[in-house]
Amino acid sequence: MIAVYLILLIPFSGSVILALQNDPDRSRRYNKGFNALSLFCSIWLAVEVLLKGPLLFSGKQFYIDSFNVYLVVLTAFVGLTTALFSGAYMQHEWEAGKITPRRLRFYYSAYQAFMFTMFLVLTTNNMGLLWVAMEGATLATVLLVSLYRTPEAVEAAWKYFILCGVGIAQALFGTILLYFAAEQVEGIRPDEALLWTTLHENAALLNPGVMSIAFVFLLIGYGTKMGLVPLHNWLPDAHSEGPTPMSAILSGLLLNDALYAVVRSKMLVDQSLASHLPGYLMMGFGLLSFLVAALLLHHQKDIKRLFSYSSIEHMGLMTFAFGIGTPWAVFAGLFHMTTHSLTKSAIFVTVGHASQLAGTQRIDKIRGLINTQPAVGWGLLIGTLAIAGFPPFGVFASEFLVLIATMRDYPWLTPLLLIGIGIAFAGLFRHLQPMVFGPLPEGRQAIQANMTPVVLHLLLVLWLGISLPFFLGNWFNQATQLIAGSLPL
Amino acid sequence: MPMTLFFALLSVLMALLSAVSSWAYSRRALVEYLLNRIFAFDSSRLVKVALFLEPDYYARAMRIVPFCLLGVSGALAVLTGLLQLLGADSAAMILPFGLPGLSWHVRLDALSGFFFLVLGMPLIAVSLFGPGYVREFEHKKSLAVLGFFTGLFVAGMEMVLLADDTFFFMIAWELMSVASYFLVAFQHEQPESRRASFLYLLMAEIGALCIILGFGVLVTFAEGFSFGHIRGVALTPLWASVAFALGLAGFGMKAGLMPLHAWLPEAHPAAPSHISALMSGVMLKIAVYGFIRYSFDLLPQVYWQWGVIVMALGAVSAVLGILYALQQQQLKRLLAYSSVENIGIIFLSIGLALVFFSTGQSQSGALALLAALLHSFNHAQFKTLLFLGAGAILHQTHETSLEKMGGLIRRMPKTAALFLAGTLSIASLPPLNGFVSEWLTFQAALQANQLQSGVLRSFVPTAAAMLALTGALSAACFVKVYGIAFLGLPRSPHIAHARELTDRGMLAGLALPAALCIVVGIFPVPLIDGLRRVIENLTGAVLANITAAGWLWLTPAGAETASYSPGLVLAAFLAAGALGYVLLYRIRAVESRRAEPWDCGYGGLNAGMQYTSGAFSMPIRRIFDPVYDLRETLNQETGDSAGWRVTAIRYQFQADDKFVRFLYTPIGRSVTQSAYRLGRIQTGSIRTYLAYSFATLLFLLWVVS
Amino acid sequence: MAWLMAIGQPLLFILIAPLLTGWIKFVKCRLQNRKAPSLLQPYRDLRKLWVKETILPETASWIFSAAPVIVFAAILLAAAIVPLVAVNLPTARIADVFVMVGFFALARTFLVLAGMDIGTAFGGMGASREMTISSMAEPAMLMVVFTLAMSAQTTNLSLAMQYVLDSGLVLRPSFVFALAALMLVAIAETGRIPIDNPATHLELTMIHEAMILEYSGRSLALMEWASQIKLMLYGVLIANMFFPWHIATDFSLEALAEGLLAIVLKLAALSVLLAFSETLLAKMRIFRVQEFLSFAYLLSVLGMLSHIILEVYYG
Amino acid sequence: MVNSLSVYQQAVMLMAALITLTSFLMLGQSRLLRLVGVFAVQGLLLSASTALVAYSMALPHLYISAALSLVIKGLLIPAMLFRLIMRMNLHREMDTVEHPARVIIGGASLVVFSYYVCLPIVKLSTLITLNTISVSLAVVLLGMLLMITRRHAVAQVVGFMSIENGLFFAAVVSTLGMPMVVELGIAFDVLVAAVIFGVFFFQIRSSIDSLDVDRLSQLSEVEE
Repeated sequence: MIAVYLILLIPFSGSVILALQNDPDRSRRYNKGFNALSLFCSIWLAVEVLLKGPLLFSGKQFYIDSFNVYLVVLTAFVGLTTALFSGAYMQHEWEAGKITPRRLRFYYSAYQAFMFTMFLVLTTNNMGLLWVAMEGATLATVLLVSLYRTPEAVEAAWKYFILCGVGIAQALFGTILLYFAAEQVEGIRPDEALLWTTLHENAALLNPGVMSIAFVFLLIGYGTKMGLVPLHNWLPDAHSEGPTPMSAILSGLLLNDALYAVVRSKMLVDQSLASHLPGYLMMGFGLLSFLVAALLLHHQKDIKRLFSYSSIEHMGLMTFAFGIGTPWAVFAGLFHMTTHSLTKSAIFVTVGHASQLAGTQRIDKIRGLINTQPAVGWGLLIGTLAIAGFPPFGVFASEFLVLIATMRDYPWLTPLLLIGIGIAFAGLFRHLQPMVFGPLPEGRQAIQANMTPVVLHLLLVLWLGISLPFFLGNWFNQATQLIAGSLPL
Repeated sequence: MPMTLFFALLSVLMALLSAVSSWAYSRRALVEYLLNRIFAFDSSRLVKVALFLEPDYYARAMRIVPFCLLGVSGALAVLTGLLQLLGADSAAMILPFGLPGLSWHVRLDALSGFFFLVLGMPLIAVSLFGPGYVREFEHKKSLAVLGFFTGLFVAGMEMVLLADDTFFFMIAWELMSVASYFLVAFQHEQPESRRASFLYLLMAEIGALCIILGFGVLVTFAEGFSFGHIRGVALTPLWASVAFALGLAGFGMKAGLMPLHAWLPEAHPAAPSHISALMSGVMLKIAVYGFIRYSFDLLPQVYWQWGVIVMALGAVSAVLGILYALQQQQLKRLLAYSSVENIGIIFLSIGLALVFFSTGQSQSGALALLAALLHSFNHAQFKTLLFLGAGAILHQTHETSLEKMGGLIRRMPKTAALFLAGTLSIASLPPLNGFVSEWLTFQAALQANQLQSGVLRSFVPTAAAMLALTGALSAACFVKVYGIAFLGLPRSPHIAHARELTDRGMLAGLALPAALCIVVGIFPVPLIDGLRRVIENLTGAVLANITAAGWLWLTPAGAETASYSPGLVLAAFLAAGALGYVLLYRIRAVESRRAEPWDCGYGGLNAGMQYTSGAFSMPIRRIFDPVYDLRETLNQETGDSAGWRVTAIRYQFQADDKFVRFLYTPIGRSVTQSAYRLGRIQTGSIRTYLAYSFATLLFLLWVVS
Repeated sequence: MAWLMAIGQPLLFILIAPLLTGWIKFVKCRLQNRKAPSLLQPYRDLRKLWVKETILPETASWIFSAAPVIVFAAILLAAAIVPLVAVNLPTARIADVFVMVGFFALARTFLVLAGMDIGTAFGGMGASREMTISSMAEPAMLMVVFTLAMSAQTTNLSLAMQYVLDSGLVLRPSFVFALAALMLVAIAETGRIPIDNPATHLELTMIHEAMILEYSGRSLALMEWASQIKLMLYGVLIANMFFPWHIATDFSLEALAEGLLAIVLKLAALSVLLAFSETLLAKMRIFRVQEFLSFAYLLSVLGMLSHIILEVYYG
Repeated sequence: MVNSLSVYQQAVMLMAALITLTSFLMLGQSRLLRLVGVFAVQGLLLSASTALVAYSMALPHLYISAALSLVIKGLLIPAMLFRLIMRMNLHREMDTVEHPARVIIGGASLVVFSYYVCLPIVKLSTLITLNTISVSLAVVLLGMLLMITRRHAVAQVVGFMSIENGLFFAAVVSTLGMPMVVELGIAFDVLVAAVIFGVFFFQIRSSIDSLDVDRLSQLSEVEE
């Protein structure tokens, strides 16, 4: 449990230190260093959980179980690799004169602050703190979105801030209702009334009416952060206008954590409500987001917007899976969270390089990547294949399970899934192919790119797809049992 | 682990190795480093290593090595297949991959064994043909990419054959699709190959989803993912039909069954020829395997309605496929359409088998199924041969259009001779292998008398009539191909200067399938004997008397009903031929002399006077006009103002298939349009967005309370 | 004895075929009030061609020289499995009726290839038309065969004829259709009026002659001979499949003699019929042919359906 | 019945009513300066009611939150907004609402709706002040309505903050205060948010030299 403190302490102090650090390349190295440290600690924590099982400590304020432990590791890992990438990327931006040293300093500081909030979201046991951290994540990233100060960037940041702010406010209302519902139950001390563990133990006693309303607010609140249609409108703008590493961590981490929050709340509400209402709500939102995003993929002009819509689509699929709530589906959802965040952040890394290569984010200006710089081209192509759910990459396994699970419990929904996946696939590839394939466009020369994160992520996803390591499998299984109530496989 | 399974896994491994080794093609530095580390201790080896690493030598070696490994893989596959056909019993094991509780099951039984055989033979041919053929890419494109994905592609197909649970099956299946996608996109500088690869991957994806959902139904009822669980599953007729429809859509999409064939004539020509050979010769058969496995092994029972549907689809694909093939001017495109036709024939037989099995006529059903399997084997052989032949022409002349060819038989005699074998067998002429399978199909159709329902009894022969039409048309089609490409006078200068293949390997690659076409055509009995075992193992139906009359005789339904002895036919044919030869050239022969062709005394014969490919197929174009989406242009240049004296006439035509225009294009358009409409809701004004979330909130609150 | 017959019958085909052609010409001339050539004229033509030297076009490949042999052999094999004077022919077991159709296809293929080999306009034209016509005639033929095979429960020609013989005179609607279809197919396949005109050259409507235009000397003779055998073969098919009466069922001399006489008479009658039709009808435009053949195809399919609908009973 | 309540509780009810009233006032208010003023009043009312609850229910820790809200919501944020308006000399800017009548009616129906939604909650509770929860929900919804109807950035910020007020009110009055750590966190977030808003005004101003958010609609999916 020292590990947890360290995990929270490192990025916090990191953000303070980096805020004071002037020299860009030193702060770049520090940034990597802090992330490396927190990755180390998170692995330490993982081992601890693996040996001891769930941890609950420091006045029950922190709770680590099989549901969030691997998310902690994942967050730390993606944070590190993205930090590696952002080193090269930010260097390039700086030399290109797009940002001043002051903003660079701010960038690194905010990066660590964001990591801190992410870890807090995952580790805390207090629904209120979870909300605070989630809001904090917005505050940490919102000024990153407007880092370039272009009108579009400012606009995107404004929308991000307002929409997420309002959304998250709903979540707070939901939290208050949770607290209220808990207060109604005898034997819950007020200072423990917001602890997830407490709520979960007494979930059956919580008043269903309150809980259902609370869930609505929580779903809308965290759903806004997750980019569920029709609350998603900030997401493509924020992704496309901010610096690419930020898009990578937004897609890779923030969305995951928002989903994590939603699922945690669902676990509470499921217990108290007899009905399957939360499930239906999530299924509805998920399917809607999935289909709308899939269609919107088709007329994208901006490469980062393209992939942010694909993020929405995948979040929709996961929400749908958790909404179904049967063991297979939940397992698939958990698995998908992992593989999606790995793959998508890898894709954003390559996208960043690609757009630097072409000097623009406009899809119709990016051509013949494979001939221009094979590493980037292949990275983008294979990454997209992976995200489109082709084996042997991991995303396939989860989509497979989702399809099977849907066919099992809601067969009449399968045509929608079928169409959706088909449309999404076509939407991605009709834009992707001209970018990676085709003859070498004149006047392009290779740039100095750091493809290590991409290779690492894709290899990991490949590994997960070919054979899931036993401990991860166990955690997924336990988490599934926790969420769905029975073992999947 | 049993021997056969060991061989099978080994051949998968070999394919993967070949992928890796060709990756090394572009990683010379790395290899050098490794080898130097390995052989650091003694300098004598180091010298050899240095020799090996000398760039030109390294390039040549690395061009050949992957294909050698592929060849080994093919040989092992053939070995596996033969052992299985000779009655080795099926073997299964579990590989330590996959998800917890969802690990990869592999199983090798007679059916998959047979398809290993189907896969192995063309693979060997390709691995012989390949090294010579890829030389032309050497400086233009990366052989590493080509070889890498070829290896993966082959491995994927072999894994599909081995897979024994839904999860692993889908992984292998998709691996096959993706790898071949990269191969189709290999020459991605040409826009058409980009378009082709996109369409291909899209349809492959959708087909795969259909299969997954089909499996989903089975898994749901079986409560387990492995085929072992599924085999015993009990389904209501409704769900069974849903599962079957999904499977038919999925596997049919991959097999190129109409109307799901649109990707096929685009993708096959776009790929390099040896890949087209693999895709057309083998991959389509993997789809057939999947369909047979799915409907005869996994689904608990079959219904005659399914059979009728499959038969109808097969018949349509067969007839339309060959009709479209007839109008193609690009050789490889023509071959692709003819693959659609052959798949149609195969599915027709499968449908026949479904009808028979569902009505309890297991004997006849087994016969029809046997015909389907045999035709799969045959098609694998001659389509490989033809695609490789097209590759040879392409390699020597860089020409794909039939309109430009002609007279190649005098410039590439060996290729021409081998290609002729392919032509005759795909035109299903006796005594070659194509005829045997067609003959068996007819024999199976003749059993329609045993069917109780009159509807079916009249439906089956109608399908047979379609089959007959197909056979005749395909004969016309391939006579055209051979006559236009190899006979007559060269229609363009670069064809006139064509040279015969010099690379022995390429010739061998052509010769192997040609030899198989002839041998199987003349002595089909051993193979059919093996197939009998396959079908017995699959469906439990025992075909007692098909090979009862000995190794020389085919008696599908008893000697009384029908009998065919290709061997004796060949003997008699040779005798008669000898007689003719003696009459012609021996008895007081008058020596012949060469002279200018008579041509009814017109004289001045030149290439322009010949019938072109388009002209040859013109009557059929007119007769079957409705099935084509025909665009013709005829412009005349007249010498004088009055326009009486026509100096030049240019006629161009394009006969596309109607499905693309009336099915695929509308779908694509509708998707784009709806995306456009949907875009309107995202106005960009933040107040609208706030209104969205506000409305959502109110709505949900109203819902819950 | 049986095998002797098996060898003998093809030889008989080879010998009689030209005579049949002569006889048709003879009847035709008489019908058209012309003075007929002698019945032996075809033999004379063959002998004339036999002694002439063969001229190979410069552009000819080995296909061109091999074609006559292959065509002749294929037609001969087809002849070898069709009972002429006696049923229970052993060779009919080696290759059944489908194989016979296959042989026709084989012969046609090489004929067409030879036609295209030289690269003349006529060759290509004949080839294209031949394939077009056959691609519609062959299915019809197969359907006729189907009908027969279905009612006889066998595809073995001699057994099928045996069956028709044993079942005596049964009025089968299917056979009526089949017979009509087969006659039309025969006319198309053997290149007679109204599809093709064996007597013409240099007409743009010709088909068969156009393909063998470049042949001369013995090769031409062989080709002609083969086509004559084919003509007779179709005649025998029609005769023995639908009216097999008096064909020899054992190999006693009188039976054989009876069989021979019977077939000769039948063929004679058929050729009179053919001559009549050729005198009365005019040659069709090439694009009318499809209607003719699709009618034949229709008839054959109708025949089969009527067999299934009207003749098969399950009690 | 109101008269069955203690005077303090009646006072709390009154406060609740007043807060709702301020929300309505904001909804109708078109001058930015007055808008901020009304917002400040709301903040003050909020802290007052908190203090009242703290006193009536004898919950000392609520005094802290009262103080918090007084400082942040009542003084700090309004002052900040005020200074901004002055520095950007927006004090003359009008942000007229189109169809004010409809907006007001809509707001009223929102109050009814929120009461209807909260009914099940109100029923089950013993806590009398509880039906204030419907008031706080109404304040939240009115805040959103304000943001939707206004096109001026400052007005939107005010709306946002009044949503926060509503939440705070709910937290304090109807649940008698959340755990301290949470409240501190919330307060901190609100503060930072306010600062960031300040930053944004300048960024927006410099990028489109106006604070009209309708001009911020470059990024959209509508095909030109």
